[in-house]
Amino acid sequence: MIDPAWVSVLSAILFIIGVWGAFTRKNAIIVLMCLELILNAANLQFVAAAIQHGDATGWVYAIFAIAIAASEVAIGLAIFLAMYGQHETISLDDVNLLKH
Amino acid sequence: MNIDYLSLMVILPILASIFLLILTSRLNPAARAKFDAPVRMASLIISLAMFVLATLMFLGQIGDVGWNDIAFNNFEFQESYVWIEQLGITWTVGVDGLSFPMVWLTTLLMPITIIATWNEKAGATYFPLMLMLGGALIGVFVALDMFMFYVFWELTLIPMFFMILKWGGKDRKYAAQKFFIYTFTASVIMLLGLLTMYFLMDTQTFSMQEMVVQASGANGNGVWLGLEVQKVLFIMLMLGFLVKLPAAPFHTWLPDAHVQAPTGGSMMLAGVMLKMGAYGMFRLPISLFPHALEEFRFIIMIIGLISLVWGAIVCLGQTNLKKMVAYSSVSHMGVILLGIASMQPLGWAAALFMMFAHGIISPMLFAVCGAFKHHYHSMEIGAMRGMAKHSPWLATSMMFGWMASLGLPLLAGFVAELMLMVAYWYAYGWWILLPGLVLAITAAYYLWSMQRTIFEGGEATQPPESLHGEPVPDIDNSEKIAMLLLAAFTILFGIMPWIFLDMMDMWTRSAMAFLGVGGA
Amino acid sequence: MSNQNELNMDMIETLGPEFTVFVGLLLIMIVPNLGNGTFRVPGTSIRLPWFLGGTRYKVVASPRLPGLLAVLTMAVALIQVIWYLCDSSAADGKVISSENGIEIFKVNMFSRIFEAIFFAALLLAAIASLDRLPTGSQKSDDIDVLFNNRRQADFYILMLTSALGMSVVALAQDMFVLFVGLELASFSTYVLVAFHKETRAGSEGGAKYFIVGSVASAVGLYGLSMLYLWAGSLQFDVLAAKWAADGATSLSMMALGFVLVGFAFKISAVPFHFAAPDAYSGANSPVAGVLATASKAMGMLGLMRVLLIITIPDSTADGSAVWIGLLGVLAAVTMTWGNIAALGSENPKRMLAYSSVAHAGYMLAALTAIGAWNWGLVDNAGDAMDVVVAALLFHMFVLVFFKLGAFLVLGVLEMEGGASRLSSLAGLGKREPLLAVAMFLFMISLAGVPPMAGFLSKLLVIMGIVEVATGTGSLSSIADAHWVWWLALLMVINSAISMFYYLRVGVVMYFHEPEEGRQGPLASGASIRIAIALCAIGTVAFGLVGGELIDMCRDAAESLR
Amino acid sequence: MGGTSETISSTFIEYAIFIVLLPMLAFPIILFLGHIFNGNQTWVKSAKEGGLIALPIMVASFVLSMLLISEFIGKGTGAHHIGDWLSFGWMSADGMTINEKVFGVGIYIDHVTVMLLFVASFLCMLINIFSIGYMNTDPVNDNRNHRFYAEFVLFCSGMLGMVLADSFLWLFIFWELMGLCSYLLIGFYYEKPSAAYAAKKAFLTTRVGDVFLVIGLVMLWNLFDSLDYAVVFNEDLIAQVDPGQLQLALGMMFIGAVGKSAQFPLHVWLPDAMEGPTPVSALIHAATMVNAGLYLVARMFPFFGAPSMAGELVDLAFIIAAIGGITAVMAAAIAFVQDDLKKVLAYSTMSQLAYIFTGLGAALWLANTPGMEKYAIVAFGAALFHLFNHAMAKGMLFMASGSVIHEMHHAHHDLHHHDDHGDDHHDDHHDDHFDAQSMENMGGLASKMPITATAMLVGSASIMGLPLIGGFWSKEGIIANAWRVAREEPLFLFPAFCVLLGAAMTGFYMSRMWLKTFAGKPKTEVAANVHENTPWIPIPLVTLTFVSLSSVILAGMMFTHWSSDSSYAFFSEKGLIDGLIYEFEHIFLNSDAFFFVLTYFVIFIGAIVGPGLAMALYGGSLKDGEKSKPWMQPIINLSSRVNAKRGFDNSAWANSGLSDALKERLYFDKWYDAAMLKLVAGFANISAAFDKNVVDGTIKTIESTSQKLSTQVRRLTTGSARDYIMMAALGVLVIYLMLEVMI
Repeated sequence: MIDPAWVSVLSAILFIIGVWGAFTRKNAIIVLMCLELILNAANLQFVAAAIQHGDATGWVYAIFAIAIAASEVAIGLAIFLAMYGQHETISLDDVNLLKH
Repeated sequence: MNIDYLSLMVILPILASIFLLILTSRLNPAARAKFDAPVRMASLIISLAMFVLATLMFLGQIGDVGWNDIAFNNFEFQESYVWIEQLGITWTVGVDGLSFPMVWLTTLLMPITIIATWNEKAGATYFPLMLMLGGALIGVFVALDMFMFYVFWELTLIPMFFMILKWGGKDRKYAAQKFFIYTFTASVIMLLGLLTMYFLMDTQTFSMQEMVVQASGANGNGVWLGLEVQKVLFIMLMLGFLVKLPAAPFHTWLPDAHVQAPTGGSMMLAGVMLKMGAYGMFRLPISLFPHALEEFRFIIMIIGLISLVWGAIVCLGQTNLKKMVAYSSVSHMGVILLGIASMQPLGWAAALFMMFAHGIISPMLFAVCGAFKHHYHSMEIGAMRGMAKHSPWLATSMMFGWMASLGLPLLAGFVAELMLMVAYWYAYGWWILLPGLVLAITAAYYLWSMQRTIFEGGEATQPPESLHGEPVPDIDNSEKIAMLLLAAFTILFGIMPWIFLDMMDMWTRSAMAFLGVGGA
Repeated sequence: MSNQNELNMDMIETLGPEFTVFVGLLLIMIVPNLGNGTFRVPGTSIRLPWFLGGTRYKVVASPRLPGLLAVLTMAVALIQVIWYLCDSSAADGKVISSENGIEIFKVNMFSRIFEAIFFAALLLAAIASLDRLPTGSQKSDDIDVLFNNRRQADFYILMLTSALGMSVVALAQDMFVLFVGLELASFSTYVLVAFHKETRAGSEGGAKYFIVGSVASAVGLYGLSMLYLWAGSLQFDVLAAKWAADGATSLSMMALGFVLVGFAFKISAVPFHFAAPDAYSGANSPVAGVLATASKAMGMLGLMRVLLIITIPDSTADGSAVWIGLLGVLAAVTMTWGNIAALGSENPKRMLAYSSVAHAGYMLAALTAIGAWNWGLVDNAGDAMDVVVAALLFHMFVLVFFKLGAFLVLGVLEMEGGASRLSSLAGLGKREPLLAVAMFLFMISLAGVPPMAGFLSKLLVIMGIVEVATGTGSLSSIADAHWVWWLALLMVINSAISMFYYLRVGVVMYFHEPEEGRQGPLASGASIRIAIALCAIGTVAFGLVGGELIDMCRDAAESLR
Repeated sequence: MGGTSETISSTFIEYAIFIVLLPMLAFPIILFLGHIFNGNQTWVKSAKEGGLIALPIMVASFVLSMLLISEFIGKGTGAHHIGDWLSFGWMSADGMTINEKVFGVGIYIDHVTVMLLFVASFLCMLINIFSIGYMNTDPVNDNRNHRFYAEFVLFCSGMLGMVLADSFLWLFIFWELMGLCSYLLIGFYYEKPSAAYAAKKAFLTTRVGDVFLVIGLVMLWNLFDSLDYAVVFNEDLIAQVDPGQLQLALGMMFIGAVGKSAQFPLHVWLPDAMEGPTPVSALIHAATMVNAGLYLVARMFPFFGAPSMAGELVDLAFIIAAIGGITAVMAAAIAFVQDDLKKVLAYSTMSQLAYIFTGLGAALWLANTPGMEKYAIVAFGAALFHLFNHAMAKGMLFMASGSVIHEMHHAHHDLHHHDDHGDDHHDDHHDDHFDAQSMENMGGLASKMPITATAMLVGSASIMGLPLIGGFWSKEGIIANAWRVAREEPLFLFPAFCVLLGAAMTGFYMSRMWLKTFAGKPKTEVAANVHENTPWIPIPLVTLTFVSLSSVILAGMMFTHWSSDSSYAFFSEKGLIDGLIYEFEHIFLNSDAFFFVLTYFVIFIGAIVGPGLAMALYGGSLKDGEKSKPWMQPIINLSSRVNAKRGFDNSAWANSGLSDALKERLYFDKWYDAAMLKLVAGFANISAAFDKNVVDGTIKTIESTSQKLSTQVRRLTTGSARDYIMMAALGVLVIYLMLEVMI
């Protein structure tokens, strides 16, 4: 069995990629995907920690987190769709009517 | 019958003001204009009633108080109610020899100001604001609870802000904000000082009276809260009051506020609001931190001197009549600091009497400025000359006010200046040359301005273009009444200063004895 | 303390407000759809009415119905909360736990007062929105076009879900439950912000708020997972015990740091505040008001739970919380940044957003003071915390009135055609004297001028800080006071700075001439005016007589311990 | 000197306050009535626009004064404490006890008071009469005479109050009140820029002195804890005072006196003050107010006479005498070149006041010098007697000059009216083309204005010190005593020479004035058409002429030994005749050879050299066929003869630089104006700019900087969500770094 610590490392890498992507990528959809990466990093961590602590709650947390992630994506896509409808772009850099 | 007259004097005008304001708020301008006269009359009646009340209190018809026997930290007409129990905040009112003259002065100036600005536009809003201002000012003076004091202290800003903003001159927007922000900044720092002091007390209380008892108990054999702390708190508290006073170099809000404010606003501002600063100094930092006061007396003296001299010199360089008078206020307020720094009962009494005297004289000055502006549409010295010919009333009022302000004997201002000089020489010796110099400079700028307004103006001088060739008017009857009243009181308190001086003197004497400060 | 793990009347009574909101939610979903719809019994031609669909009944077809339902729901919930608050014994300390003993919810004064804040804010926003969402539409690019009959229901459903989410946050005894509640509330607010999806600003504000917010909460979730890794549980008491035992480890610190990011976004602390001004200006005003009050309180709640329950040092220990320095810097930067940014802002909503950032700074300063709670406090270490927490609660409570009130006034202007420029407010003093007075009251209350509620709240906060800083009350010099005293100084100076832009609103309202085409009184909107009036009354009343509320807040603060 | 005065009880001292209060109360009444009835014919005709309200008041004041004087003259001092004005706490130096101190108010009378009281009330009354003739007949004053009379009575109240006050404080209060009235009256013709300027100048210059006076009073208070004469003159108390401090205090007070009495270097206001109506010049700027400074110095006498101060205050005495000496010569020199009748008199006033200062300085020196005390009373008496003589003579001279100006003006107006038949005959009093005050436009008036010319002659003689007339007695006394001191103290040679020189100069310029005005042929058509026909005016002129002429009797009444305490005996023990003999013997046949020579030398230069020179230059006979009164005709004839025989061309001198400098008043005014304009006003403008740009500028900079900062800060909110996330991430990073550092 893999040492749960490695899972944590993996999740950390995922987290970093996710955060990095969140502010380097312009495309809103890709940012959304990065968001998913962060959430999945958390899920991994939960699962790994659950194994480490032998506690089932972690699994429950993970499942809840997946549901949250799903609804997050749904809301996100809806909002981006609305944004696209108005701005005809999903580049986050080009949507800067509101600033300063 | 036990009526809490002081609370009444605070609450009545404020409630009346709110009532009147709401009454007319939904009306359109035309409909509101119909309310101008009734609202004005109502305001006048209320303020006159307050004046009568205060006068009756003074004369002993109400309450039967021996005004000249009130010892330090004893209060008359004291009433206390729980306000915010959870914080130990109470609504406590009371007057003593320090505050009563100011209360009386406020009630005096309210009707006079209303009369002097009888024809102010949008009266339905203006006069209620005046009432609110008066109520808040009285609130400051009668408050014996620190919280209540601060509440009213800030509350005075609001009506004044609106008075400047709505009835002010061209730059009123800037002036109103500056006035508000400047004094607010200082007062929040003062607030922090008050709160810090509150938590350092052995028995935490908001009651000023108990605070003084506590402080003096500790100050008697040692230094309450420790000298270092006392000094910091003293500075924080004084900062709030110095800005309000205003003392140089925190004075620059005043000329702007005065120049832009409407006449009534200026009259109240100069007459009473500035005195809040001096009053606060006596009530809090001086009463609580005598040791710090001893430490800082020289610095206070220097600040006072700078205000005095600088204000006067800058006056000399002004071409705007109202600005000149405003700076002269700065100059006169410096006298108060000198009086405090003299550490003599006489000096303190001089400061208190200066507050009072300037409170009567400066409204007259501003009433004159207001009339000048009102009738000649200009504030520039020299825009209108030969007033003695075409506007003898205004010229006389100006002459009188100016002379009173430059300290002519037998007018109220002289007494304070004389007393100050006596105490000041005793304390600081040859520094007296500087206040002396100011006496001359004060005369110089007043005479200079009179030369260009009252005098000259023969056939050759044309009325200013701003009159558009209309005949030059003298002041209205309402203005005349106000000027006459102010002049009468200036003379009254110049010839019979003891009317209020005795109670001030009693206060300063017992205060110094109580605080254990003073002397060489 | 009674543990409950099954649905019974006691639990319903305990969670009364939540059930009310839940019921209201169901009603809004169902009631507007009631009609003479029938369904055919399969295989027969018998059509039984089942009251859904078909031609809707006239009563339920009213576009106002969802709004009224939401207002009703929120009002009932608020009354319940207040009932509980006044009768503190009724629901205090009741715990809802899972079957294996994990505490999920705990009802006490602390959570109740937050619920009161949430419901009050949402109730006022809902009342204000009643008129703002007219049925039918006239012009294609008018914002009114957005709100058709259908979306009425959506809007209020989202409001109620956010209410539900927020109360879950208030009640949660488990970090994850708290997080779930937070997400529920957040998702609802994302959508509410983006509710103007037919405008460029609305969709943009929504998108940005969503992106930044969800990243923040994702980071928070990741922090939770690390916490879980550290402690093996996300129960507050377990975490607190673990913290007390282990002290700060780099894992726990990092985990808590990430968790705090999630909350810091909610309270819009620098540097997590950037999306806030965009969101506020993109959203319609009542929603923005909710963001600035309820949502912020929710974030604050989370912060308090984490900082004051988990990481506070033992009251017997000598020292201050590990985060005190960090939070102090954050507080100082936040309040100053917010105020400086607001100084020159020409958009009133953005200005209010920045002012909200500044208020976050004040609150953080108060929290910082709690971190110093063992500072020289000989008599009773907990007292200072109670005082400061009570002050914070009071502050957040009264903030609802004047912050939301200010947004609602802008809302009235929005109904006329926009409030995105300061000049939109121009001439309000002439056009609508009462509205202008109310706005002025809100502004000076925000700045902290007596006798407004904002003054009392700020006074309480400063008093709390100073009380902590002065410790036992014997200092040889001011330098001996705890350094949080300087935060108090910074706070008062910042209040003075803030005066500038708050006053400017007053100046614009009373000094400037109205913009072209914006003469005369505004369109009437009775309900929003009622909401504003309520706000104004609250602003003045709590300033003059806030004693009872302070008592409540104190009780609540004590129940946090 | 020395010796305590006998305090006598008095009936009238109870009512003395009314001497002050009556005119003071008349002030608002006249002003008010004048405002109401302005232009009303009854008011103009019957009440003379207030003149006939003021007159009875002044007569009443005079009568009361005389009653009071009759009780005190030659008897002693009196005091009547009316009450406490201010009472206040005063903390002792150790900070332990607070004592009650008071400023009282009351009446104090001694012989200095008596002298001044008589001068003031008498002249106030006479000038009131003169004013009715002078002011009410000039159309330019119509409808504003009530203002004149109101301010006039207020001034009188101030002067009488100052004299009667029982403390230096009230002396100062009334002193300032006079200053105010002086200001108002100089600026009576407010529409004239020159009058406005002069009023301001007068007030400001005296104000400068007053500042020092206040400081001096304050110092004095701190020495004695009181300003009441009764306290500060107490020799026991004086003995406890540090002489250096006292000298400083008195010196400061003396600066105030210098300002009020127009002495160098605060003299510049007096000549300009002639912008006021002539009665004002007569009353305030010649006869009464300018004496206030002298009165103040005279009041200091007890300090100098106190045994404990012996020899300690001589420096101040010298300064007083020296200032007097300088002013005496300087003013006389400037008077040489003035063509304006009133200006000559103004400088003459300065010069004569300076004499009195020198006399007082000598008296104070004598009083303060051990062994010389016995002479102090003579010097003091001479100074006070000169004050009396000068006030009477100068008041008369001014009124006479007013009469001349008035008639000149009328004559000019009549001519003017005839010349251009009404196409432009508005009453412009200040016609640019004709100066009614310039002596260049006069000449030969002796025949046309006999009363005026006589009065002027007697007045001039009195001022010049022609033997037996008016100021002769007192001037001789001053010069003699200055020299008496100079013999002891070489420093005093300076003032002594100055007064000696001044005597000759006085002789010249007074003669010049009279000759240019009254002798010779009319220089203009106007002067040829002058008539003396205005009512009221001659009454005071004649009265005062007799007073001046009777000074020989006063001398016989030992006025020359007038002193502030009861050692003066009215009608000395010897009686009038004996007194006269004593005086004559003392002056003309002094046993001391030095004084014997000195007396005749003074008479020679003052009565022969000076006038002779003037006659040589300005003498001349009247227009053919005209005769003046017999007592003047010889003088005119003599002058004409001297002129014919000894006349010489003085154009070289008249065009010299010194003459120019004198015409420019030795540039004092120029320099002062320049100092005010360039230095003070310049500094004030710079200060105002500094206040605006730097003090207020700081605030504004803070404001604008924070606005700019705000823009910068908000620029960080770029609008891109990516940036927001990045900022947050950066923030987190920074936070962690900080945590690492902190933990």
